[in-house]
Amino acid sequence: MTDAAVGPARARGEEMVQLLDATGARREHPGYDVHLEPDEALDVLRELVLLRRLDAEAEALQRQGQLGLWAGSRGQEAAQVGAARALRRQDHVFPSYRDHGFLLARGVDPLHVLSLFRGVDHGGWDPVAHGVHPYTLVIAAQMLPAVGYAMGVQRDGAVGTGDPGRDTAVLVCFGDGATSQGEAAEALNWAAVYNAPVVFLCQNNQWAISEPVRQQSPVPLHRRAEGAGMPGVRVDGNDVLAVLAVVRAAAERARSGGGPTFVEAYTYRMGAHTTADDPTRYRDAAEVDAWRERDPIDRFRTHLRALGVLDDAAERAIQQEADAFAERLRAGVPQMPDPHPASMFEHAYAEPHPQVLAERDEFLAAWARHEQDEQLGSTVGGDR
Amino acid sequence: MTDAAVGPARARGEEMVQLLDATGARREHPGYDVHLEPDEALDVLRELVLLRRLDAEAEALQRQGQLGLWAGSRGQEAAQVGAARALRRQDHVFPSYRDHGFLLARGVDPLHVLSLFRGVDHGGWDPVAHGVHPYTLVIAAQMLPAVGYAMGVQRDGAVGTGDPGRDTAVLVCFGDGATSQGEAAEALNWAAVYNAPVVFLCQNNQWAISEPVRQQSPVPLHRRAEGAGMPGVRVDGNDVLAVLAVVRAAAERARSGGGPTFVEAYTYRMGAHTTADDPTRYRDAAEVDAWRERDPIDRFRTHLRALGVLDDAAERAIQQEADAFAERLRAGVPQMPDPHPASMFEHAYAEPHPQVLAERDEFLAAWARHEQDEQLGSTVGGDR
Amino acid sequence: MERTPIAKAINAGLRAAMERDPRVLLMGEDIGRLGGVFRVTDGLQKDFGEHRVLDTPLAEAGIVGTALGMALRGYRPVCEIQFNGFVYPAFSQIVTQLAKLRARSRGRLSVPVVIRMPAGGGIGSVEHHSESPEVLFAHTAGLRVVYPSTAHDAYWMVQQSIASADPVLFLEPERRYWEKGDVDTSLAPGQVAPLHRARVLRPGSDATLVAYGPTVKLALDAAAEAAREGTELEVVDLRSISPLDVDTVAESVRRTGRLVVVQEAPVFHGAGAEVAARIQESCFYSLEAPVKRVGGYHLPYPAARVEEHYLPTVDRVLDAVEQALAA
Amino acid sequence: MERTPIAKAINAGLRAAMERDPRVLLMGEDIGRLGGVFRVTDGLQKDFGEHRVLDTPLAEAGIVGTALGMALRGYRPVCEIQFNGFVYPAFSQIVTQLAKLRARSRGRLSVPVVIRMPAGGGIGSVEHHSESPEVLFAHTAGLRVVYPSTAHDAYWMVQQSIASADPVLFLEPERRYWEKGDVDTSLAPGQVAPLHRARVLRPGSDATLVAYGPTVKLALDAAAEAAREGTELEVVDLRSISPLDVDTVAESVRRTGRLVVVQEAPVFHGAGAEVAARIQESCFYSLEAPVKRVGGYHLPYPAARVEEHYLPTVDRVLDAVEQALAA
Ligand SMILES: Cc1ncc(C[n+]2csc(CCOP(=O)(O)OP(=O)(O)O)c2C)c(N)n1
Ligand SMILES: Cc1ncc(C[n+]2csc(CCOP(=O)(O)OP(=O)(O)O)c2C)c(N)n1
Ligand SMILES: [Mg+2]
Ligand SMILES: [Mg+2]
Repeated sequence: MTDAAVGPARARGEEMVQLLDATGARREHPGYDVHLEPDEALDVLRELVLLRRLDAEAEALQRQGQLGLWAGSRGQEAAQVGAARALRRQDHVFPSYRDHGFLLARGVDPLHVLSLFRGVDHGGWDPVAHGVHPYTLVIAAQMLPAVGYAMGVQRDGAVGTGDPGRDTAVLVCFGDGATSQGEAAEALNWAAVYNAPVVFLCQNNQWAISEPVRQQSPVPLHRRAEGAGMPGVRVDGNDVLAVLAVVRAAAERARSGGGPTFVEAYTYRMGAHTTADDPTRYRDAAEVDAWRERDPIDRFRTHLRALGVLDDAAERAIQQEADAFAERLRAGVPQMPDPHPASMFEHAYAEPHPQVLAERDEFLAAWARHEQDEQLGSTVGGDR
Repeated sequence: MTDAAVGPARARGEEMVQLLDATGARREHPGYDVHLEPDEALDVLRELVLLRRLDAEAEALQRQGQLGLWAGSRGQEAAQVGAARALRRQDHVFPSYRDHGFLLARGVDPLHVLSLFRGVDHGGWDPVAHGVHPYTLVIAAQMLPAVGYAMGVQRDGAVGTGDPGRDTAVLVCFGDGATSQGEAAEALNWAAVYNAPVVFLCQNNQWAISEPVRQQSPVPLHRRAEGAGMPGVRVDGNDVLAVLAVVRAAAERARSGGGPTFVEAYTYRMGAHTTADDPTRYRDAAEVDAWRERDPIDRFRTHLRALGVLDDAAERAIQQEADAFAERLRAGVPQMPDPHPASMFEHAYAEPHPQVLAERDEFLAAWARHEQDEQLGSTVGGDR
Repeated sequence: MERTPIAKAINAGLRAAMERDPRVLLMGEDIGRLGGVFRVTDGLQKDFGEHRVLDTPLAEAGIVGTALGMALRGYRPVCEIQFNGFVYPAFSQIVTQLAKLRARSRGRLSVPVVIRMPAGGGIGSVEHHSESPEVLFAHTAGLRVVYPSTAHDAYWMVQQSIASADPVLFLEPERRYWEKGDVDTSLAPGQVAPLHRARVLRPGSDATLVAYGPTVKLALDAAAEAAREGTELEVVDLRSISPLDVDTVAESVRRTGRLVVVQEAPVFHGAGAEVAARIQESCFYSLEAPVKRVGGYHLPYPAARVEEHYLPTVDRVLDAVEQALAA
Repeated sequence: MERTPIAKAINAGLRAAMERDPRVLLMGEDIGRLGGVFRVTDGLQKDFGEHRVLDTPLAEAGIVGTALGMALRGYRPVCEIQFNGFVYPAFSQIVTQLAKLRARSRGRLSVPVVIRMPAGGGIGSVEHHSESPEVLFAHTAGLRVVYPSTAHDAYWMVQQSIASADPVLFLEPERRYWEKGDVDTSLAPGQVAPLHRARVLRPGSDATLVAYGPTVKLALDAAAEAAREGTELEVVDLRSISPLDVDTVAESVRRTGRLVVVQEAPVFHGAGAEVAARIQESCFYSLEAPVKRVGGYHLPYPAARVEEHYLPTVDRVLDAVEQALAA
């Protein structure tokens, strides 16, 4: 397939930034370029492969009843890995709920992501240490907080100083469906009004559960940016180099005080919305097949092969790492202990709260009384 | 003043449609034209004058304690009268709270507007008979209902039939401040997605209470339209001919099935936000003076004089009508009876509601017990 | 009709309403092609077309706000909110417009919009999918709030809600969607129980259990368990949170002298408080023990692997009954 | 400090907090140049600059959502919602993010945001300016909800709210803004009453009146009136709706045996229901009459010229007291 999916967009005059075409051939772009050293290029491939593996393992774990649910990122690896690589340590990410690529890239233990989908917690990572906010499940609700965080960055004087270790960008992820929410529009507007250092990364994966993107908007999504007064760019979200280049420029603009940018990564959700979803009810296999030919990992792999950067040994090393990674997930998830029931009383409030304390005591008393009858976790598909 | 206020806009490449310049001279515009017969032209002037008189009388009535509050439309008369005249009988208007010009134009008794500001009711007119929704005080909250109404119009087959008595447009009014609300963005998007027959009329009066429009948005407001996928036009809101022409085109487009249009009427709130407001705390007299030179009524009057349509006799006739109109307001408002206290129980629900009935009975019993102590309306600055 | 799961009973109720009245429309996210994430609207878009079953943009304020506008034009929209935690973007439209427009217009405008929403927990889901926000709507005057617990009620109450000239919040007990019950579709309108009437589901003389939505089954289970130990609990299904049929509850409490209210929502400032406040007033001299409440804790809904400890259980209900009986 | 109106006491409290901690920021519509529509923030932008007192775009979700983000970055934003009826666009941010983020992150994230909001009626205003939505927030776990009734409390409680690591809804009784009271600004932090402690404002032995926010003055007026007829009412100011200091109320009711709760919000599913439900439980054997509630009716807030009939009055409070005493 030679970029049929890009066709209609181009027909509407909607050019999208590409540095690798669907066949893996390198393209020039007047506005964007990127150069990766061989090591770094292999590391990008490694991240893409691990992310896909996370998806495969998590799906399997869900089928085995080890996870309650899984929201996969298959097809969107380049968008996530490319964008994450454009960030600096001090930058902060506000992900949606399928942005696992950002978490891997920022050093979060994937078991801390899987714990959410197991139902053990709402995400086990430390948001401050990793610079990644908890997953937000309410569509678009992470966007205004991201802008506020960026306004805090401005107040800290961490924008436009020229110090590469200090100037800070905030990247917020959201989907095509999210652009319909009023809060999304408010977030764009606030960022523009306050010139906040934000990169709005919309992963347009063509679907919001069963609704195609045309049901959300009659205009290409990055054009929302015009109405808000900021630049909007559409990038081929299955081209990791292009995503890296475009997000890097946007993040640099943010850090230097240039203000917000809207980046639409044009990609595709290859799998179901979540494991609870059945996409055969609403989309054609042909569409999925067409996008399979634009696979972001194959494309990058072809490119690296052509460059001579990737050889069989390197490929094997990556696959071995992926196998070990998978093994760790398969071993780790079933061993995750259920939280102690009374732990739910712990973090509702920071300061002592008589109502919560009284209810906890009541709970503990009742629990002690009935402990014998209680089968911890018995209603949640479990391993114990 | 020779259109200094238009200057900066033009400098940003933001042309605005004008058919009368600030001196009252007729201008040509490549996209828009309008022709009024002398009678109609005088009728437009009459409406402008009555609307301004409503404002003056209401302000005075508020000072005398006859109204609890008044939200004036002074300075915005051309935007309202011009737009209202672009509508047909079957069209439907969703006003904000200072759109008194639409109510007069659609045959609503102004006493039914003043009753709201007196605190007697939430607006006394019949929304169905006049095709004007109740005033909405929650900023932007009328916009989605307007779009829904228009979707109903579509389902009724009252769009694009070519029957001028049937095809229906919906016009929704909102301010510059309202454009910041998420619901405003959702409304634009829905209208675009469903191609609903809506005219979005934004009266950009430069202020949202104490906040200048630049605090709402870094881009000219009509450019919001681009992000939503519909045409956006800025029109000189103090030029009644231009507003009529632009809104007429937009309404025609809506009725014919062409979809929504965003019209920004660039105007100025000459008075306080409401009688509870003190604009000297936040804006310069010089700004107000500059806009006074662009007065929408003077401008139209000059034009009609130049055309020879308006002479002293016609002017006198209009002034006499305005005096009689004013007299009626001054006489009518103080005579408005307070509602019966138990009337509050009447329309909370359409169908019988045991809770409401029980509370009404309780209320009536207590009221009967204490009637001697109760001074009806004693806490509301009153006339009795 | 044979034994039907609640989800299918609602589907059948919607279908019946749509067949009866061409002004009935459905609006929501993923309700058309997909038939809803719980399949409650399955097949309806296919049969009634995209003009009457609208897959909308992902915006809850948009769904409710435009539904309101369609209602003004004479339509009868039924909105689906995909999960209870996602109703809040629509809160301003619901509370400031939908609830108040009739009063605002002194009865000149009617906005007969139904908002359907799966509610309650126990499905092992992630955040925002398991909450019970009914009291937030019940406190808001101008709305009606109902919550069927059986397939029969689900079938009829959704039709009654659509027929109501007032806006109705229609909560659906999501963990009961696939539980089956008998639905008598043959009733004439006059034979159907009034929308806001509570119902005694099991008679008993020792204490009254009041429940609604998903806790009705729990209350029945508790009553069955208690019966094994010789205690006869009367179970009342509230069915409606606003208005509340306090009379039916009071009539029961006057006989039993004891009351336990069971809800999934946090007890604190929840609907059970209103029941308790009214019953202690109307049954002051009949109550032999204070009204007890059993429900969720004053906590954000916890992760799935602890939710069974958060939600009321038969044990907790019976503990409360025991305390009431001991008083 | 001399006798100060409540609005100025809040202003002084905000100023003190801003002087003490540079991370304290104010955000809202018209709070800067104008000083707020009630002038509560008068002069603060002039003195602390536009960076710390932000006139924001007209979007309540925006205000709360960005405040939350700033709090994540270490700031302590105080948001003003211009009127109670306009808080709903922010409801989703408040209920799904602000209230839950600490629990979601297992205590790793703190979002110490204060949301200030004038509430209650009686000012002769148009729609949406006079409502009492406190229970909607009180039912939501993760939030704290306080409502001072005096200038002294307003001054201190706003500072305590800002100092709290939890998000706080801070309601201000708008019809009392210009009523004066003594403010003791000289207290050391340890001397100030705890934020969530109820306070007995007037001792009495015949019955207890519980009130909060704008109804505290009403309760005191009713008690004064009752005293003229020889009835001694104890008046308790709740001060906090979440958490509720039930102990202080119970202690009083155990002595008086009778309780009337007075609120402006609709009684139905309002905060008084929780007070009644808890007191009938904890004071079952002391209560000599059912708990009575006096408040707004289950109606959309009516037009200004009828609001005095909608709101609780001294007469209605005394009627309820009389009924309680007669039981
Ligand atoms: C406010 C809100 N409404 C509805 C939902 C239910 N829901 C979860 S995911 C989803 C679709 C989101 O689509 P998109 O934004 O494109 O993100 P994607 O899942 O494709 O990554 C919906 C409707 C939600 N989570 N939040
Ligand atoms: C949701 C909401 N927030 C705040 C307010 C308070 N308020 C009333 S009018 C107003 C300014 C509106 O400005 P704009 O939209 O420009 O309309 P204008 O008054 O200039 O006609 C504000 C903030 C409100 N009515 N609704
Ligand atoms: Mg998507
Ligand atoms: Mg304005």
